[in-house]
Amino acid sequence: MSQQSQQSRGLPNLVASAPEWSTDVDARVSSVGMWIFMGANAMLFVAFFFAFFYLRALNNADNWMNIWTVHPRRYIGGIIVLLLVACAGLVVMGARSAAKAPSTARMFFWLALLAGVLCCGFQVYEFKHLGFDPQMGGGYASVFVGLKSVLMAEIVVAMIWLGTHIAQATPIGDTTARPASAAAFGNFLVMLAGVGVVAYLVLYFI
Amino acid sequence: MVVDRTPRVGGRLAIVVLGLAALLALLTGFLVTFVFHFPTTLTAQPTTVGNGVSIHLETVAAVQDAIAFPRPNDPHPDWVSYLPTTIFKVPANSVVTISIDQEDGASGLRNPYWSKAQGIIGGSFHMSYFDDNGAPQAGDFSVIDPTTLAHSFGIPDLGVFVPLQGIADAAPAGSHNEITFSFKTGKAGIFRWQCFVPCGAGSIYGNGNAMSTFGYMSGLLVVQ
Amino acid sequence: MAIAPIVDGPSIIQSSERRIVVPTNILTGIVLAVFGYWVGEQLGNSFLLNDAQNTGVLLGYSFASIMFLVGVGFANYPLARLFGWRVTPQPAGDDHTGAWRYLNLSLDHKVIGVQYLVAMLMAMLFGGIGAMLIRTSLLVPDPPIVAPDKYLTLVSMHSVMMIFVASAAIVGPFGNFFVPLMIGTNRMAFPRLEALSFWLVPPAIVILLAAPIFGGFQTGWTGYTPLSEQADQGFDSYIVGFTLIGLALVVSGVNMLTTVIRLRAPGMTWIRLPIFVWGVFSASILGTFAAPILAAALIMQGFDRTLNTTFFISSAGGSPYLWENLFWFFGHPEVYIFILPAFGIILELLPHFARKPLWGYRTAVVGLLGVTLLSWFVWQHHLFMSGIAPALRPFFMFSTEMISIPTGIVFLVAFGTLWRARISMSVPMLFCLGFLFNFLIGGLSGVFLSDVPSDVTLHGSYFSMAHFHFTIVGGEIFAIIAAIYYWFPKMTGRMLNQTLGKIHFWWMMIAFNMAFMPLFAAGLLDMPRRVSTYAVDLQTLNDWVSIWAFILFASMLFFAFNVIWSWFFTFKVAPANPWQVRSIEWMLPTPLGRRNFEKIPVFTGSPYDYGNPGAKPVADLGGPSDLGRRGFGAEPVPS
Amino acid sequence: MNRTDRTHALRLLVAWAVLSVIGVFIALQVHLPPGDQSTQSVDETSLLDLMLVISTPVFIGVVLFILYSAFAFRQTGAVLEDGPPNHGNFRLQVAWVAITAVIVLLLAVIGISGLSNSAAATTFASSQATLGTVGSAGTASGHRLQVQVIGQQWWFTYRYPDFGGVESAHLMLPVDTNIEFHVTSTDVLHSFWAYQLGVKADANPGVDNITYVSTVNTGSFEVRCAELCGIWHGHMADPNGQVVSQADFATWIAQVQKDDVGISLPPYSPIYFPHPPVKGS
Repeated sequence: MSQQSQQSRGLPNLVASAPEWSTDVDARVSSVGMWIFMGANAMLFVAFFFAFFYLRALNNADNWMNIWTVHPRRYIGGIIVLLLVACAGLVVMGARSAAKAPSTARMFFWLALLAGVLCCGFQVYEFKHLGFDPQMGGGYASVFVGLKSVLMAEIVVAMIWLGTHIAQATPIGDTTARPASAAAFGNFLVMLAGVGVVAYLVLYFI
Repeated sequence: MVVDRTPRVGGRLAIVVLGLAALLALLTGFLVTFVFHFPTTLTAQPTTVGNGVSIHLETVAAVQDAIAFPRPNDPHPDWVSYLPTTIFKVPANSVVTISIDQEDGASGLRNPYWSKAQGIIGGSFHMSYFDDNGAPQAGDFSVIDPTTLAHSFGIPDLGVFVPLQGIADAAPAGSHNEITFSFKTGKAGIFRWQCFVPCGAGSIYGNGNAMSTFGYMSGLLVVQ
Repeated sequence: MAIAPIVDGPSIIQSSERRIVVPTNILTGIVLAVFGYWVGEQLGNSFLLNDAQNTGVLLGYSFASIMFLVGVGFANYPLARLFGWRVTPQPAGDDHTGAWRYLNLSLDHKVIGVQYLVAMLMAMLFGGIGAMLIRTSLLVPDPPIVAPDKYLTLVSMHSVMMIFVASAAIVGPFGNFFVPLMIGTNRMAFPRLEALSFWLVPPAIVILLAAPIFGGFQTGWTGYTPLSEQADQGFDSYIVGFTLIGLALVVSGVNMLTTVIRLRAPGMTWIRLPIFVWGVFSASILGTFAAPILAAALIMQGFDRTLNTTFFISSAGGSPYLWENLFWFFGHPEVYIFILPAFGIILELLPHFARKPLWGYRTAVVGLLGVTLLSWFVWQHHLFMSGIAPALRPFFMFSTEMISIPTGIVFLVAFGTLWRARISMSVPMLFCLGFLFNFLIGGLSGVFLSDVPSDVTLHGSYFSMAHFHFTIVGGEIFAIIAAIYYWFPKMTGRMLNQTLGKIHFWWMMIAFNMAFMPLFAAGLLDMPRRVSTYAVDLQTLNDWVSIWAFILFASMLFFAFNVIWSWFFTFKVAPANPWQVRSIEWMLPTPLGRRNFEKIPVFTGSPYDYGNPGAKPVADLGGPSDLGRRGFGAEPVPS
Repeated sequence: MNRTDRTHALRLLVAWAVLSVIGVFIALQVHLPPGDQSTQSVDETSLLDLMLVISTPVFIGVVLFILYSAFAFRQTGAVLEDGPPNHGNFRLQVAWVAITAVIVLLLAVIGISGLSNSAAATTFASSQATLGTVGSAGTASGHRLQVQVIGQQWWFTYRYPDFGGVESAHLMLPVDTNIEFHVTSTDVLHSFWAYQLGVKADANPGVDNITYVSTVNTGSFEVRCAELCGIWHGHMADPNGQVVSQADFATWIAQVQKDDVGISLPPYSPIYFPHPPVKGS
């Protein structure tokens, strides 16, 4: 497409040659930006963990975890968190090879997507067989449902995001050209996996 | 960014004026329909005895089930309510007699203290009701079982609290308990009254919707 | 060719050739939002939960917001990536020109600044109308002119709307517009996030205004449980609206922090940053890390209302204290999100109009960062009377009072700058001095509230209400208006009328103090906040307040008239530097081009270096363009 | 510091000193609430007085500075001039921070000592209070008169566990008595605010919020709700609270015990969980 036609569509010609849009600038902002966003995202989960310990300590109406609440089964939670960790690890490995070997990166990303989708599937299965009613289960049931749903919602969004990285992991794709963004995304998934591990320890063992 | 060019005041003026007019129209509609909506006022009817006045009310489980005072086009036909309205105008320094057709079932008090009638003339109210076998009964009461209350009528600033017993399950369909009581008004003023039974179905602790919306389970007593 | 490797010469990057077929603009956004609401409501009601209406309304609002953003065009880039199309890392230029581009998705930070400014002024108008209705109702103690439930809805909507305005009205318009100019960059770190932070605001405002359709909500801006759980579907507006604003705070914070950290031009070292940038920076820290707490708390509320979880229901294992803690753990940093950029504006404007260097620049920065740090440790002073952990009261009392130390620094810096200055008494300066006066009263009354024994009497009364109106209206709003008068010529190319501005200042200053000063007395005379009725003997005082409040509102309408008149009906482009000040944004031409700097500037001096005949200009605008190739690090420039 | 500096500073200082003396004198004439009906309200009044006295010179100083600089330091000529380029004064900054820190510390110390002397300090050692003991309300034995405040939408009622758990719609207290309020709620949050007594405590469902007051003067006081609790929040006010002599109190409580016969009140409990616990009718 020529400069002229870009102009006619209202695209200013700065797009073509502006140094501030070079990829190394992009690399610098994406890593810092992602760290800050991860901090913000961590605060979201901090609120839920705070809710867990706060309600547990208060044990209002002797109803933190009442007798009708069946403790969720650890092995399902374990499968979910293992899949999440695997997903994050695969994305990190994929992002490392994105610049040099796009096809390897693609393979890792596909495997990560598989792990992530399976993780969501098991999570849905767990929600279907909870063993307690959030309305009657007391404080624990609320925190369990709340924390796990928010985590799952983030995983779902992250899987769509991962889809874009798969689509762009072609030799001329965006992820290949800008491996920094894939690396930043990998960091994000590692954070989610970390939250998942902590949530597993807190929700299933304490 | 803004580029200097030939002034076209007319067009701009039209846009600004039209925009402001549209905004004002929207806001006015909003204000009139929502903010300044106030229930109608019911003036008490004078009675033949002394300087007394009387008010006839109905309490129903759902506005759409009203018998004595149907209120069509109510925005919440399935809400519990006092009918016909909840703003009453009564004269100062007079005896007010209120009779209530109580058609709702019992839901119980949270603070049983309100199961005793207070601040009314004679300390007791007259009630015709149906017992557990569905047989009609009548009598004067000053206190009733707190779990049998359907609603209550309380004017805290006048110290008036009257429990309204719920209709028994065995009572014939379409019947009602009738509760009658009197109290004295003092000097002029505006007093709120309310139901002390948490009866707003579907909301946490029962104090939502009808209980927290003006014109259903609470209102004003305008003494003048 | 998609992406050229950087070997030499500028990289030639080509925009995506294929485009989403459906045109994306604000009209598509509105149509899709309506459709999204319908889908969400149907879906929510089909779940047949215990309270299907809440689920329907909540999902409806959420879907409407998402679909609105999709319609405006936020899905184009991610979708193009998901389809594997070639995409550019940088934003394409705006498809729209003229006034139409202000109504559509634009990735130009200057357009976003103007969009934000107009949206915030509109929201302020809505909130102000709410305030006028409140004061109208309070003209008589009883019977209320507005029914009590409607009155409380008005109070809640006024407060939430004004919280929206207060949290975004400086960082949004002025932060977005001027931070890139002041640090010498042509781009923000994440232009799409920047645009998103604006486009989340209109749905938030509309959703909040929709609350009366579902009966409104009577909870005030604090939304304390279980009262809020009792509320009807009107409260869903609060949940979704506040979540959107919280999201906007996070998104804008990530973008702003990264921009300031990474994209400063050469020579723009940390100790050369204009103090306004420091104000925005510190507020962004708070916004980024505090807003997620609120989002989490709102998610819990939403779950309580739809899935019937029991986070905040004490009889079922939850606790209202959980909400109070989470809310104020966000809420207290939130009030510094309001005031820190306002400090930035005041300290930025004072040197320019006092024509002296900013006195004690480093101390001022320490003061701002000190407030940022301390604001995390004071939240329980809202809960002194709540019965939570009385043993912690002394700590929170002390930390609250500690905040007056960094705030005092701000005053010291202002005084040092004013000392023996040559003050040019123009309209922005008048508002700055007005700010100092009003914020002084707000700050001193804050100390009254911080001591537990005196707080017993003052807490929850009109005293605290007057206190925060002095800090937010008298403080932040005055700073915003100062900034509008100061920067309007650069933002719109038009000077605001200065004579009208001076009338506006005195009108507003007098009306504001007349309206809010007596409210301290009302609080001391045991008038609680948020009441639709009050003691009969307070009627004279309340009528006085109401009348002055109307006059105050009229002064704002007068200001709106000045803005509309000067913007659209004076056809004279403002001079490039009408105030004759040093800061870099005034070295640029008016109107600004699409691109801020043709070459990346090299900063060589302080923007506040007045009175120094040998002072270098702030920046060299003709700097070497290839510096940008190495990114925008603040490499020190050999002097 | 040069001569010009000194002239300006001297003028400001003199004006500030004079105006501050006048201002503090005026501030001392102001009668601040909540009054003298209880030890706590006396404490609060004196603390408010003290803060008013401290903040008056600060207020006058800042306003004076703003006005002085607005008049003395303004541009006069037609051409914009620059001021002297001073960038800061380290010693002045340190001194300023030190002064504000001292004031803050002073206020914090006064506040904390106020806490430990009177009202809330006893909160820490509240567990020895025994519930349900019947006896005279006295100060001598160290037993405090217990009064439970029950908030509900939209009225406060009061239970007296020391007198068989009777309940009243109005608050009546004996004079010269240490009183222990147990504030709780049966639905949403309320805040029990006895204005003239200098007491404010939130009523939370499922929480027994304890606060203390020592009555010293008879008279009536106003009870209000100070936490938004719904539509009739503003009307949740009872001006008929009374502090009466101990004999009058005994008469009154006997009458209440008689009146309450026939009401099936639940047994006294520090908290009453609202039912149903979850959404439903």
